Amino acid sequence: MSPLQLCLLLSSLLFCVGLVAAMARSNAILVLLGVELMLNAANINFIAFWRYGPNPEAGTGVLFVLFSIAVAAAEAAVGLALVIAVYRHQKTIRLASINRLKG
Amino acid sequence: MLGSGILKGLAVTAKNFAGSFYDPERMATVQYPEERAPLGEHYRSFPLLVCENAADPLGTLRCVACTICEKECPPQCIYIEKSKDKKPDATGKPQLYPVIFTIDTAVCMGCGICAELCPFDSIKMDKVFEVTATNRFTGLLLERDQLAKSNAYYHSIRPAEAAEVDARLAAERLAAEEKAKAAALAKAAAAAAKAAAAPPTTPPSAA
Amino acid sequence: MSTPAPTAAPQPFPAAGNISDADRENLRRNGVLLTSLEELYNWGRSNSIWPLQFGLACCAIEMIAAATARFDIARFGAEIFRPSPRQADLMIVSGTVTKKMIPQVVRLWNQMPEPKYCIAMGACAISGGPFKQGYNVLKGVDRFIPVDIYIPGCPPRPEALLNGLMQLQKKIRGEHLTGPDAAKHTRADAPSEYAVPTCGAHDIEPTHNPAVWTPPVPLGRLGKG
Amino acid sequence: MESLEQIRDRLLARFPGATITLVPNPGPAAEHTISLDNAHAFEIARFLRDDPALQLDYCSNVTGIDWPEKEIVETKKVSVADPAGGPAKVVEEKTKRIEPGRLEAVYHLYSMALRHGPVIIRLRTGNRSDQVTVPSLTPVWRSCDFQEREIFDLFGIVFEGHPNLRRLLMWGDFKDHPMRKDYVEPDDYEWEPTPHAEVLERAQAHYPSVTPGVSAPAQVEAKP
Amino acid sequence: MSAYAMAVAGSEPFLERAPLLLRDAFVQLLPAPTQWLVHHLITIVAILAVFGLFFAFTTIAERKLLGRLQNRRGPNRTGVPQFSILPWRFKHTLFGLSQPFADAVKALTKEDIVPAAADKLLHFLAPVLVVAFSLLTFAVLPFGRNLIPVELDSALLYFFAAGSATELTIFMAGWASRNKYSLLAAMRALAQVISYELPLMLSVVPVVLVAGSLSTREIALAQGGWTFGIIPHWNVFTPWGFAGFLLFLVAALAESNRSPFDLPEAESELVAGHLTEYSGFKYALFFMAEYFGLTALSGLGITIFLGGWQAPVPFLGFVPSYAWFMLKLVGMIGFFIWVRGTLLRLRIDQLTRLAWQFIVPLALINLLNAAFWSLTRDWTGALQLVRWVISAAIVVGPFVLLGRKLNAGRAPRTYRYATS
Amino acid sequence: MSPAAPTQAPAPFGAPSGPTVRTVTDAFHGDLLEVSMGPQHPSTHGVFRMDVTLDGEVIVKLKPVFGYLHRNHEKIAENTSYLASMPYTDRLDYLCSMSTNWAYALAVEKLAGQAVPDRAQYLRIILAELTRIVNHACLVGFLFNDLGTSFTPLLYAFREREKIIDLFEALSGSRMMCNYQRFGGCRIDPSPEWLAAASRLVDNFPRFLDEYERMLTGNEILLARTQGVGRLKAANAINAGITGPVLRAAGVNYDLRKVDAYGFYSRFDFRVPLGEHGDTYDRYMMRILEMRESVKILQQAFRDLPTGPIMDPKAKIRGFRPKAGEAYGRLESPKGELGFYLLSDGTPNPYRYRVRPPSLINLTLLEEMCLGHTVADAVVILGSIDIVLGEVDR
Amino acid sequence: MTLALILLSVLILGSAIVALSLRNLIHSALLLVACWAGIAAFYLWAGAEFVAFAQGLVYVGAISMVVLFAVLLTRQGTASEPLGFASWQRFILALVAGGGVAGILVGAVLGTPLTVTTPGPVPVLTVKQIGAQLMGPHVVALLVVGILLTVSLLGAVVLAAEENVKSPEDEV
Repeated sequence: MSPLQLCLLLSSLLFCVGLVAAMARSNAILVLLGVELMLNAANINFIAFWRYGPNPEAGTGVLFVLFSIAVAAAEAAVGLALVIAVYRHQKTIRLASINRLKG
Repeated sequence: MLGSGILKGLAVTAKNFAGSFYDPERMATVQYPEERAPLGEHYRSFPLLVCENAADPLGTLRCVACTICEKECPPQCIYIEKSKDKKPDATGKPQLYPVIFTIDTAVCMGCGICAELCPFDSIKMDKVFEVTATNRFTGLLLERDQLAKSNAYYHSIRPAEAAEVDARLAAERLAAEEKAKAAALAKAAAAAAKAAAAPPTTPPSAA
Repeated sequence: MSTPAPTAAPQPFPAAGNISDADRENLRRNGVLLTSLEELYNWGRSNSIWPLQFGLACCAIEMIAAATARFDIARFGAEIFRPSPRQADLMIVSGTVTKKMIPQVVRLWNQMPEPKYCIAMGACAISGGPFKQGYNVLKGVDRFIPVDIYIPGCPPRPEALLNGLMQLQKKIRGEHLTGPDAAKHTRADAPSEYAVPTCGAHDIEPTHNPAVWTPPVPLGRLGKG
Repeated sequence: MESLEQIRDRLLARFPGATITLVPNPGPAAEHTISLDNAHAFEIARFLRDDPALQLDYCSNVTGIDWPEKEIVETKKVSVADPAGGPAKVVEEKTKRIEPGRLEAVYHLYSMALRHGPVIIRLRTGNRSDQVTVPSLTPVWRSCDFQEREIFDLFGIVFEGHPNLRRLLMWGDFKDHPMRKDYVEPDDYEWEPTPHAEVLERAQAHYPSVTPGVSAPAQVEAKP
Repeated sequence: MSAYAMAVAGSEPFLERAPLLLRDAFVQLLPAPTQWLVHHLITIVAILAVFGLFFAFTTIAERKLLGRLQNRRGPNRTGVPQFSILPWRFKHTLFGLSQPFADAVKALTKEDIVPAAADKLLHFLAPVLVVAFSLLTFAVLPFGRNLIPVELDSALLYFFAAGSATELTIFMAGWASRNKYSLLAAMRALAQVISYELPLMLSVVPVVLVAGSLSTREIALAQGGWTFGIIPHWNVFTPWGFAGFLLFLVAALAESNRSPFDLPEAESELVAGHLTEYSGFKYALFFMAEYFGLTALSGLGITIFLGGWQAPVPFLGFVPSYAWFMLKLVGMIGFFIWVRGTLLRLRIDQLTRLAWQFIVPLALINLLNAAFWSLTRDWTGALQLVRWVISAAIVVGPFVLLGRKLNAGRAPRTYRYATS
Repeated sequence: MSPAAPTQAPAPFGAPSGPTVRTVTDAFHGDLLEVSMGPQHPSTHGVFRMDVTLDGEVIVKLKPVFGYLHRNHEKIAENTSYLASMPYTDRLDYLCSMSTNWAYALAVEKLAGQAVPDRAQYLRIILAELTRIVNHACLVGFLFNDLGTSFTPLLYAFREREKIIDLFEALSGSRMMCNYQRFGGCRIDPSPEWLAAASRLVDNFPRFLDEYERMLTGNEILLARTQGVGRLKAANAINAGITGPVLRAAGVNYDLRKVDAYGFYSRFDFRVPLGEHGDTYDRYMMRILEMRESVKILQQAFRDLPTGPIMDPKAKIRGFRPKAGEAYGRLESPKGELGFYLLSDGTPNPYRYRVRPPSLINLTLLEEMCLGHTVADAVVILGSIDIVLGEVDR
Repeated sequence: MTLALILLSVLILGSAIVALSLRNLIHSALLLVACWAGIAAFYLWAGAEFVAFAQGLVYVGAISMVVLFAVLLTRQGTASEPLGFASWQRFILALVAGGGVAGILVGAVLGTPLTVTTPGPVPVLTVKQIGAQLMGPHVVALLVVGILLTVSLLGAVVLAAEENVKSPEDEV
């Protein structure tokens, strides 16, 4: 198996771990972390293809990952702020219990 | 401007830092075991018993076991047992003496009330403070012979006070001697007078 | 002072410098390496005694004074007063230990890691001192925790505390790792946790820890009025 | 400031049903006291605080005092007529009277606004066992808070209306009131090395095991 | 030709080359396949040895300096152990300089207590990781002209990535101890790192802008040379550099949890904060990591603002560069100790407010300032003066305004007196 | 809110067993953390304990717990003679034994109607003001320690304290426990050298104060940490019986040296500084300004010190037995109104002996002052009240 | 090289799986930090130095802190609520879905003929080049990301800020 395939396998498995967590866990924070993992899995793909792609000098993969990291940071910040805000009103971070969104 | 107060503070500590190298006003440390700051004139640590003669400390104690100190001691750290017999004290008058005189330095608060109230100038406050022990029952319980310190030692720690006490005692002794002399004289005179007046039939009751 | 107090109770601490018979015996028994190790160990511990930042009453002020510029306990490497018992080597019981306080004191002592030492500073900590007649005052902290050095005085001068610290250093330097006279903290049978008394309806229970303290035989002077 | 008599008269006029007595102080300090009855004490205290002429806005000191039951022997000289018909003889007659015990709370009031004082008021309980309630003045002067708690702790006076009447100095499970005159201290006396006889006896009662040969006296006193 | 090759080739003074020559001589002795490994191992061991010793002497220096600031002497009578097998006695106390070794012996032999309720694994991992992370940052610091352990293109990024992990370990320590004070300390550590990571980086960015590189080596190199042969071209001697340096100092103090920002370990409030439940050697490890972190941040500050290993005056150029670096390091540490001996602690909300309302805006303005500075590189003569004035104005104005806003409503007061 | 167990004090460091973090919910706040600060805590100035409930770091409830240093001073005093209580009063407020001595002597003199010679009155004022300086300087040092300095101001204060303590030792024989006042005068007459040394020290003291203030007063961090923190309103303070610098920081002009004019204070020219905001900064500044006024009083006292006896010749040291009666004597100790209430039944022992401790009563409003502030502020507010546990718990 | 990759993969996947199945949220978050660090190590392995450090900085240095902060702030919510999986049905459903996706992806990866089979030399991409790329062709994206970050920062502040509580210092 080539390293590229290994990378891609790693990426897809990581994606699935994140997916299962995001679907199965009841805790909002953990769901958010699952989504973060899925983003990370995508980043691994970018890097793998940049590394083994035809034109590494362009650095497009790297740049994409940088942007993706920035987006992930923004997502984490807003997501966790949401969790805290919801928690403050409803005293829970169980997603199933957060069924109404007005204050 | 923001930060000026902080800078001033930094300047003061810097001044103290520099001063600690040359300014004895600022470098306050007295390196204890080797150097010692002088103790205050009236400094008091624990009580001691003054005796007249260092060679025979227990024989020449000024203490007459009056137990005033035992009663007045606020934390009750003095224990005295009086003797059954009498011994001549410093002035030669027969007095009781303490058979047991114990002070528990583990309890003593060093207030000096015992020394203040002692009418015989016997109990005084020492200046020794470097006392440590590893057992409080054997190390800190002072018996009569440990408490007895000579008058010379008392002079060495509190010269002015000791001199005053000595002068007073000497005066008292002188007065007592004179009184005794006068009494003896009077007795002799009386005896002479009596002898002169009539042959004695009964022993003089004044004795 | 011109004459040392007779109470100083000179303890046979072997001096580090001169090789005494006991040291020779120790050398023979333990071998050079272990003895040197022991000396290194004791040197390190005796020069790095960090007291617990723990003041109870009046003596605490003199304890602080001992850390200030005039007396400077730092010269002995002991100025790092740790607020947490986990990092302290020495508990200076400075002041009156009340019955309400003794459970906390014992708990603090239990929280300190071995090897640990205790100095009872001042009359109150030693025996209850002037307040021993009080109903809420413990008559000596050594009823519940073992005390290594007693410093009498009310309060002792800071110099007296420094003197006590030096005595403690001497004691640490004389400790052995092995043998019949091994230091307490090296022995497996020595207690590391001490019983914490509870505050009962009329008094603390128990009033003393028999494992630490037994009342001595009294002088037998019963009968004085 | 008005004299204490004037204050008393004003109080009596204002609170007609109240029992207000002056307690004289025979000592040189001559700080006399007003004694209040428990039913009106709270209202009177509020009046003392708010009255514009007094404005006793500052309660400095609150003290508890224990007066145990006391036997008072009064000697009275009575002239007894001689049954034989002679001149009347003066005979000392002794009457024994048991003064009931009570607890007392003393409040020292000052005025910070008018800078005068002290006006001292006393509250008394009925006895020392079951009628130990007096009204709390903490709602009037916040400074009584800890001091009344302390008196509750050490003397056992129950202050009715105190917002948080718990023991202050002793621990919560403690049962006794140590500042009472008949409090028996726990017998854990240190006898060594101050072997005053009474101490030694109690100590031996406490540690019979370490004094072989000396019979331990019976438990000295039963704990209250 | 790389700097390393140049150095070995001998175009530099001997002292400058000595450490490298020593290493190479040793590496040459070994078989070729292991040489790269030994090469790096030697670097690691050298860092551990030098900075381990430096740590030891920092602690004793701190205790002695604080002592002097407080008009006392500090530890001065430790001496050496008296071994009874030796025939002579060494009586000198060595001015107490052996104190850290006594402390080390004690800390090593102290009982290690793990609270029963603690999270055992994290409780153990925290002190280990904290030292590891704080040591990682040393990898990119140029200790001398040729002494840079790892030459990275994006060294500064690496530095901050490794440095930020230490706060995570503080959190671990605080949380794993299961102690209320430790928990509060953990929360404080998190709040502090979230607030001060950004200011620290922002205070460094102007240098990156002017130097045009993230490499510490190039930043240090760029500060060579002297104006008029006296004033070195260090960044701190420019208006934006000076402002950046001050901001960096504040942020570095906060990042390394030193007074006045020692909130996680606030003795008077939280007992010992996250360290409350640590004893013996684990505690010593935290202590060590704190000083390593401080040293690393000082090293960074020296590299980017104080000219790195550059000599301050040309005629002292013969002194080897690593000596200059160490001297500056000692100076920086001394300054930190001085600050610790003087200042009091901020409160946590004031700490975050200071970061967000004062340091971050000022750092952003300073970034503009640096941009202005690099745009006006070719202004000379009288224009140079104008450039200085404008650049200074750009930072001083906002500093005064923001400072006034931060301190609004607070000033020393005057009091009235009553005479009756 | 779950009730705190009042009987068994929780371990100061969270005992190893049992859950340490207790989550409490009520209708208004989120997760509350109950922390027991003390009795062993670096900033509780002894064995004081605060049971604090925190929301984040903000205090929502604070209950002081006392009694860890309750050493039965009053009970002991009722079982012993009047004179024997004098050394015990040293140990009440162990930072200012001279003024505590005086307060007790004042009450006994009032009880027995005892006169005091002029020289003794002046000496008492000198010693009380020196004590005030010692206390305030040390307090500022301790306060700054609570604020997080590394002991530096405290050590500077103690450097100056040692000089004054040396004077006390030379005069009375002990550094802290002076036991100097007697009913009807003082124990030892100071020598002229002592007076000269004391006067010199007092003249030099403002230099130290200037330096101290330069180091501390304008510090921006200090301003931020203390201004607006722990406000106390004048009306509340009066009602809660708060006295001393804490009261005057709230703007109430009530200084017993002026109000009662005990001793010879009416002969001295000094001013009483008054605060405006009643916050921690005002309380700190009150101390600094009072030290400056004390220096003024001391300079006047050294100038006017009369000659004469220091002890009323009619005074009786042993077997002192006041007539039946009661008296309440009070004076302005450095911490506030220190009072002694004595009830005599004509025996050698007081029937009732009571200390009115300013430290205890000044704590009455601690909770109100701390609510809404953080833990860090609570520590500072407690420090600024200036308590000494020997007096709080007695 | 491949061995290192396999080890890294095991580390990343293992820590991720364990992290997301733990009941203790703090442990989860800390293990995820290990996972992210592993991913950063993977980037290093792949030669993307800059990205690796950026990953470390953002994930280990920032996001982990925010996550821990959120966990601590919602402590009570985690203490009183069941922390495990929402329900067994959901868990099985998620497992099935995840497994399905995994199967498809793995199949696709293994089944696709990739042109690159042997790794080439590690491409050199200096910071300068990245900078030039960012400021050149990708400047619009950079600006958009900048705006996004600013907006999200403000949004997070607004969301997480408490209702304006009056501080006791402000009252007069």
